[in-house]
Amino acid sequence: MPSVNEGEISILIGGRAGEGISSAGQIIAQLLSSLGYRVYMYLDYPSRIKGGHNFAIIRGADFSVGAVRETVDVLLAMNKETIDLHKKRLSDNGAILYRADTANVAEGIGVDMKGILASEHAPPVMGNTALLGAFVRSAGIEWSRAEQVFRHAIPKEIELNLRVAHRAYEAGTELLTIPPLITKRLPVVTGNEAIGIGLIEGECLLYCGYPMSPTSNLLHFLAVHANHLGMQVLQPESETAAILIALGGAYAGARTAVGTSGGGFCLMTEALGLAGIAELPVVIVLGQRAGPSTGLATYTAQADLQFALGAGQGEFPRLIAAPGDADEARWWTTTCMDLAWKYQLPAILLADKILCEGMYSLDPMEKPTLQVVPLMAGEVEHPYLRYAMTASGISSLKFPPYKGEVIRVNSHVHDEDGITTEDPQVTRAMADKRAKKLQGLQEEIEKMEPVQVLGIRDASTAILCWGSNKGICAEIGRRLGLRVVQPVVLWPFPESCFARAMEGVERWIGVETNETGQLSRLLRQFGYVPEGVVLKYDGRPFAVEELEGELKGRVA
Amino acid sequence: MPSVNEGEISILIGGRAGEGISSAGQIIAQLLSSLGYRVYMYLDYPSRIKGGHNFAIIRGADFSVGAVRETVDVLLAMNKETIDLHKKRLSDNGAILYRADTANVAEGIGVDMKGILASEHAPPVMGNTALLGAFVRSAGIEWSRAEQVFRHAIPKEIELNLRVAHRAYEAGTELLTIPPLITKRLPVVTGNEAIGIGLIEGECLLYCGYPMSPTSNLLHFLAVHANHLGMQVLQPESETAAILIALGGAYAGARTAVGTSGGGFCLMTEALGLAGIAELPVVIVLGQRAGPSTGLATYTAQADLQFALGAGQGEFPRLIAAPGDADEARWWTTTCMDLAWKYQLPAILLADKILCEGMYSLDPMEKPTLQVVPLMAGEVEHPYLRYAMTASGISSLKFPPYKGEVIRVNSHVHDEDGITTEDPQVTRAMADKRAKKLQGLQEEIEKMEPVQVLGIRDASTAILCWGSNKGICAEIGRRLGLRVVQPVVLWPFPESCFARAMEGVERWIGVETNETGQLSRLLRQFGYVPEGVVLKYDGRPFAVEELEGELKGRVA
Amino acid sequence: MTDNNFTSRADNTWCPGCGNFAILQALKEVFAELEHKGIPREEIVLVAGIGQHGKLFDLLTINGFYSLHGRTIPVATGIRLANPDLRVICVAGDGDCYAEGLDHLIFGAKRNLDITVLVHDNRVYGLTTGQYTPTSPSGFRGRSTPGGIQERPLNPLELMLASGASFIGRGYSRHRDQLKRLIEEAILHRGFAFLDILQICPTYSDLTEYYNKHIYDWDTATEDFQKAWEKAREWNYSAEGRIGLGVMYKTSAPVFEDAYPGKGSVSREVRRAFTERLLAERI
Amino acid sequence: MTDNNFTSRADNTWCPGCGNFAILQALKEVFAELEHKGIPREEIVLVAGIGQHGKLFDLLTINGFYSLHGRTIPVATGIRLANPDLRVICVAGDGDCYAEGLDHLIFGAKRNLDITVLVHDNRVYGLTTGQYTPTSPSGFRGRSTPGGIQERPLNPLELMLASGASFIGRGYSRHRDQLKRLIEEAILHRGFAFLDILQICPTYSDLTEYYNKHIYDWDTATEDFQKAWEKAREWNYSAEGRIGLGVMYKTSAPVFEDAYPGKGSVSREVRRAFTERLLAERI
Ligand SMILES: Cc1ncc(C[n+]2csc(CCOP(=O)(O)OP(=O)(O)O)c2C)c(N)n1
Ligand SMILES: Cc1ncc(C[n+]2csc(CCOP(=O)(O)OP(=O)(O)O)c2C)c(N)n1
Ligand code: SF4
Ligand code: SF4
Ligand SMILES: [Mg+2]
Ligand SMILES: [Mg+2]
Repeated sequence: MPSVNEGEISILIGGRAGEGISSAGQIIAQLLSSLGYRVYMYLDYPSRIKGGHNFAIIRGADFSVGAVRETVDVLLAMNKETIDLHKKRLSDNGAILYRADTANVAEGIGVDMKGILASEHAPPVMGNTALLGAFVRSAGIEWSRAEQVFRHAIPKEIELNLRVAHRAYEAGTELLTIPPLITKRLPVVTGNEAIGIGLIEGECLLYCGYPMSPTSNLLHFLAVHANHLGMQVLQPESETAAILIALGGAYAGARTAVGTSGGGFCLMTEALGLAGIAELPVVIVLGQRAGPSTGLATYTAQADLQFALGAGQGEFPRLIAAPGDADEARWWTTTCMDLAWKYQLPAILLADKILCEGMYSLDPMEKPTLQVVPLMAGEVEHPYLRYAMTASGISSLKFPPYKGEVIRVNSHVHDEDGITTEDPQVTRAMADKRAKKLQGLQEEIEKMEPVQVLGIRDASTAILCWGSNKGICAEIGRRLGLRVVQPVVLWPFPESCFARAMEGVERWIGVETNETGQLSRLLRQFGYVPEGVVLKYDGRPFAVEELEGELKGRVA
Repeated sequence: MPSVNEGEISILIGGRAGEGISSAGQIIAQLLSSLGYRVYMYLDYPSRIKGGHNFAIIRGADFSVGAVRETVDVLLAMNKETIDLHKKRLSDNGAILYRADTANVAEGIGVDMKGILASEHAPPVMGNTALLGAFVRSAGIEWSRAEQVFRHAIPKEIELNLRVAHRAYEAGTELLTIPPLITKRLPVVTGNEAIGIGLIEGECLLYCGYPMSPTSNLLHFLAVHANHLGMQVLQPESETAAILIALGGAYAGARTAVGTSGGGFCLMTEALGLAGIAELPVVIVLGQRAGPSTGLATYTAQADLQFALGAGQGEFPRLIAAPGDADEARWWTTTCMDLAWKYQLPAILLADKILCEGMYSLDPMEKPTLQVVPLMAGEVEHPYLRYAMTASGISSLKFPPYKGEVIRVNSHVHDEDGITTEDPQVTRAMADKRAKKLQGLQEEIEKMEPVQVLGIRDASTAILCWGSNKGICAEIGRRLGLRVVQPVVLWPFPESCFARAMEGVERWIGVETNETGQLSRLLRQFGYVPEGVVLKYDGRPFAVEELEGELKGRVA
Repeated sequence: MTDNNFTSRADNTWCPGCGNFAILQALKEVFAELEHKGIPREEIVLVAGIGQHGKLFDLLTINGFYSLHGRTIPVATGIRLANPDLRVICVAGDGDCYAEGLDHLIFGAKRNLDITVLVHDNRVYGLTTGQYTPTSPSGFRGRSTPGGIQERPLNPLELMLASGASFIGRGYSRHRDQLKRLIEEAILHRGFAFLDILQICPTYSDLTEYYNKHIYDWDTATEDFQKAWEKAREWNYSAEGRIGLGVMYKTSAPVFEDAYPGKGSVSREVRRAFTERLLAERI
Repeated sequence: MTDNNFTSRADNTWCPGCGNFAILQALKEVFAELEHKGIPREEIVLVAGIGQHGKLFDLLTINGFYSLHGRTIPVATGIRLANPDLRVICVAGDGDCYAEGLDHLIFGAKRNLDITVLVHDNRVYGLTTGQYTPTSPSGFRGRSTPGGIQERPLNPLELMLASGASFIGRGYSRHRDQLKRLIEEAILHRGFAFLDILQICPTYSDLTEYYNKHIYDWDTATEDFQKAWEKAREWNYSAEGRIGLGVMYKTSAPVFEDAYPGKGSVSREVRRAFTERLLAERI
């Protein structure tokens, strides 16, 4: 009988697209969370709406978790295929719960889903609820606790769902124990939701998104809540339109954001430069997925960093932050918005499918949110100069209508008043002005913990990672005695903080979900050369055992 | 009386837009060329069609020249403004020829343009011809030589033009001597024309361009000659369309190219990745101009290198070559086409306004053109697999209709047959296949002199430059005793050739027409760190004196 | 390519009941018939957009270019210019080609490019799980518009008529025989042939009942622009109205590609000679 | 902004005789008149595309957003959403907004966004020195088409009608008084107001004589779609035909922005409370 192994447990649930694997996974995550576990969920699905094979792995642990293991303790199978595909992952005394009418597996326990649904006159889509009920019982979770989670998590027909779940619960048997932990219970959110919350808290008033994995769900999340929030959520004709709508909004004083993936980001690059030279703030949520081109639409990669660094013709300041989990996603989204507005420039929040569609425990208290930068109101200036030269490079920001004044923003090289010029001196001066903003931004960022040190903080061998590889590297780093350095802000590159984080590091290895080691390439520009890189580029995230094995061999 | 100073002469001609400054400049360049000089012309004009101030500086020298001096020996003024603006550039005993009815300048010689035109009943647009006639006389050039040049260079109403020029010639006085050189006389072309010739010689069958400075003239050049060449030249609705038309053409077997500048390139980035994963060849002529965004439409910069390196989501092989003058532009354009087809990938020819719209002496013999890679015909393969795995990563390339076979190209991750897959193993294998092509390409390129060493080739202090700064750096390098290293191919970076070029270099300085030293940033990735950088980012190219002064201070 | 029914080994990943099955089947039958009529399968190229519709690319054993979202028409343009012997069929989505790629569609029609465009108009973004598209009816509640849209849909037939398409029709995924005939006629038409196919999407936008109630058949194709326009406006893709099926408009007009020289028509020697002459004039 | 004629200190860089001078002057007069009518100049925003037309941005003393080539309409959309008190006027070019940005134009009309779009339709790319545009007449010889184009032009009025614009008209740069009236009416119209302005470009496309021969005035604006359509088709932008000037169509329809909450309508406290509640449900 399996029990929680070294303070952690992994559960895999699988079935066909359309059978509610994702929502069942979320409920399992919330169940573990209600027991005090920190949770993480990985969702794997092909690019289809119904059929095929979907699965989710939910891992609960007594530490902050952000990755899955190859091995799972419980296998919940909506069909036989799930068992066939994943049985090999089962830990030695793992448990299988499966839909009884699809398979007959010696080592598992069949759930009479068909019978249960029939007796409650419930539709087939509630099959996952039945499986969940059986799981609750098998995991030794009290019904009352489960009921509370179900009530929160199931949006429709809750009573019927509860009856179905309870029937399966009653019919089930206890197979394992998941001892409750005495820690604060944390809410569970997807990365997209964390970003959405960050946008809401960052006072985003206008969000524009053309659907694209893995950020479509950010659009959906905001759309559902838009009305309560006085937020405008818009799906325009293209990504090109999306970002220009956002920039129009920013000109008129609305905090704006857009969300997309690489293909859509391509179409935004021209406007990125416009934001740069016109000094218009905008937050771009760039959810990376496996490319190139259409690539693997529903799988992951960290392969757009070099693109984000150089996107758009010419040179202009930009902010790029790559949060590693939901906490960071929330905080840095708000911070990106604030900094974009303070420094009047585009900010790119670089996420990926793993972060966007994964679920995490969110610790709202980890870091206080920034003081939201007020829109610069202040006294009347006359004549108002949109691009007035200042020591910081930051000009005062006003919006039309501004009595007695004209406010001009311009994609051409322009003078302080925003009027087009071709003068070489002004050209240089304005470039210097923008560069000064970047310098100020960098200084401000250096005070914000833009580089995380995790694992064994004083080890002389380090692994370097970014974005969604944070969790897995931290976990393995602790186990293998490695320092883990994770730059969250990638541009302007926080050189001082990074140098501090690397003090005493004698050798380091890069860990990235791409083919060419894009972070390492960036670090080389600053004089840091890796001993090696561990790269994965098949669309899937590293599993703990896999990366641990790789790293063990290298750092021995 | 000025004479050619150390084997070189500089002539500035200025006037309003619409007065034919560019064509007059070209004729002067051809005149100097007919005397055996190597020539270079810089054209400076604002973003307007008529009025304003345009000027061209033509420099002839007994060495291969690619930059202008601040000082000029002859000032040809179509109006008073030209004198006012440029008089300060005149060398000590320089000559001014000007249109008599617009100014009265003590130190210059007025040309009675009005009278000459009136007596020939010639239209005002022939004013530049009159000025040229006077110049021919003042420079001591034989009339017959001039007549021949005029006949080649003037497309319309040649006899009337000749009468006008001759009248001015007769009325003029000799002011200086430009001794003929006993060297091969070379044709004079713009960089755009050199690229165009490279495309023609590269068997480009379909060229697509949406107008944009500085590559519009490439579109015009090809459009004029398309019919004789059996070439298809097309102006589509947008740059997005342009590159996709090109890729469609490539799929069906036509060598294709597109031309644009940064803003249009932004709109092509999504299709760049498509070319990458679908393994479709295309040549993209990217003429850089001063940004960011609309920037300074008719001025120059080298600020899109980092963009070109990273453009497009995901990772895929690409070729980036940045020729430094017309010879290189012609040769590398053809070579980009050949290599794009051999390795089935996108090639970016990275030019800039200086190269595209500047005029150069072209030495057709400098390097033999490549053997054009034949479209792989070969024997029938069955079943034909568009993405067959091979040792080189290169699959055999066939086009529909292919009897009995199906040819599929795909923007998704796909198997050997081009069918979409989400399989992790195939994903990795296909990425490795593409990476292998890049490796093969790099090896081939290392044999092609992808890195030029100029100046004093064994000096231990070097300047590093790329693209259109080649000429000026070579010239100054020779004078200051510096080695000049110019990587022409920037990706895949020719590491071995570069290392060889840098052997014995103890310190180096980067010279770039941008704000952040983009080449230096690339070189840092390969372990090369500059002692400093000399950057110019006001839209104008370096003048010889300016850069020489800067460098003298640094390398002393 | 020995199979006779153009069926590839790829998995079909559409939902049960999806209207795309009918379009797939119709295409297979049309290809077989064309082959019968002497148009070899090798001369057909399918250009697919990104969306559920694009999956035809994988499912059919036919030459294909799986392009980007919204970008079938420019690819088709390039193919036609490079080799005018090829027959190009674009399979596009309503999001794909009425939103992201609308300008290309209009320019394809303006140029009267000789291609066939089949729009799988399920009036929803299928593959990205159910957002509204330019042809979604007013009030449509999609995942990005849970409150229902207030916009009015575009009428693609009217737009195509205004843009210069020389063949315009409407099909319905539940009328497969008619659909097959329409597709074949569109492919055989010389010029820009456009079909808006009302494609049932049971998962996100099941309009079967609504369509069944309102459809009727247009009798013969008209060359009369005015009449065609009246037909196009019978239904505005939103409110009630008679939904005509069939060929709405058909005319003959000059084809874009004909103005261009064919493939590789000038020899390498001529090109060499040309550049040499050009350079000689520049000395 | 103390001047009374909205004239900035920027140099005017158009060619002598350019029709843009008339549009500039008309706009100045309209702004003055609007101010008279109580619409403060601070509430007007000009969004300019890239091309000769865009230079209005520099020349006028009025709020402005100098956007990218082809991208006036989305910028205008964002401005209207952020602050529906602002009146937004897009000045666009025919290359700008019938080629590069055509889809935005159509979606602006579809949504019936409450903005004004003035297209400086000189039927040529002016700033890039004379290439053909979507409205260039058949046979036009531009720098990219020295042999003359065979394509037929788009008819922007017909397209706008098919797309849902609620105000459609045509002006002429040589009829300045009428132009002024048209622009003012367009600005005062609630909904998507579109004006195709036949703008003389003496340098690359001087059609003065041709226009002078064919123009006539439409009498009153019609709400009748059928009549409007007939007017739109009187002239196809290429062959001979009567070229009507004036308002072609005018109707009233729901405005896109009205479906959205106004600026900053929900307080920060409500937003905070919202996220707290949301998170509480996720424990
Ligand atoms: C540039 C870009 N933006 C967004 C996407 C994501 N995407 C894939 S399919 C799709 C919508 C498909 O809708 P539709 O064209 O109607 O096709 P359907 O699935 O309904 O057949 C979108 C938005 C993409 N692939 N590329
Ligand atoms: C993306 C992009 N492509 C091309 C250009 C270059 N460009 C500047 S103006 C212009 C054409 C302008 O033509 P039109 O819109 O008709 O304006 P006009 O000058 O005639 O007023 C072009 C193509 C650009 N600025 N951006
Ligand atoms: S979502 Fe709709 S269009 Fe897509 S496969 Fe399912 S039924 Fe077909
Ligand atoms: S080129 Fe034409 S549109 Fe441009 S300024 Fe000159 S006349 Fe006006
Ligand atoms: Mg659809
Ligand atoms: Mg124009």
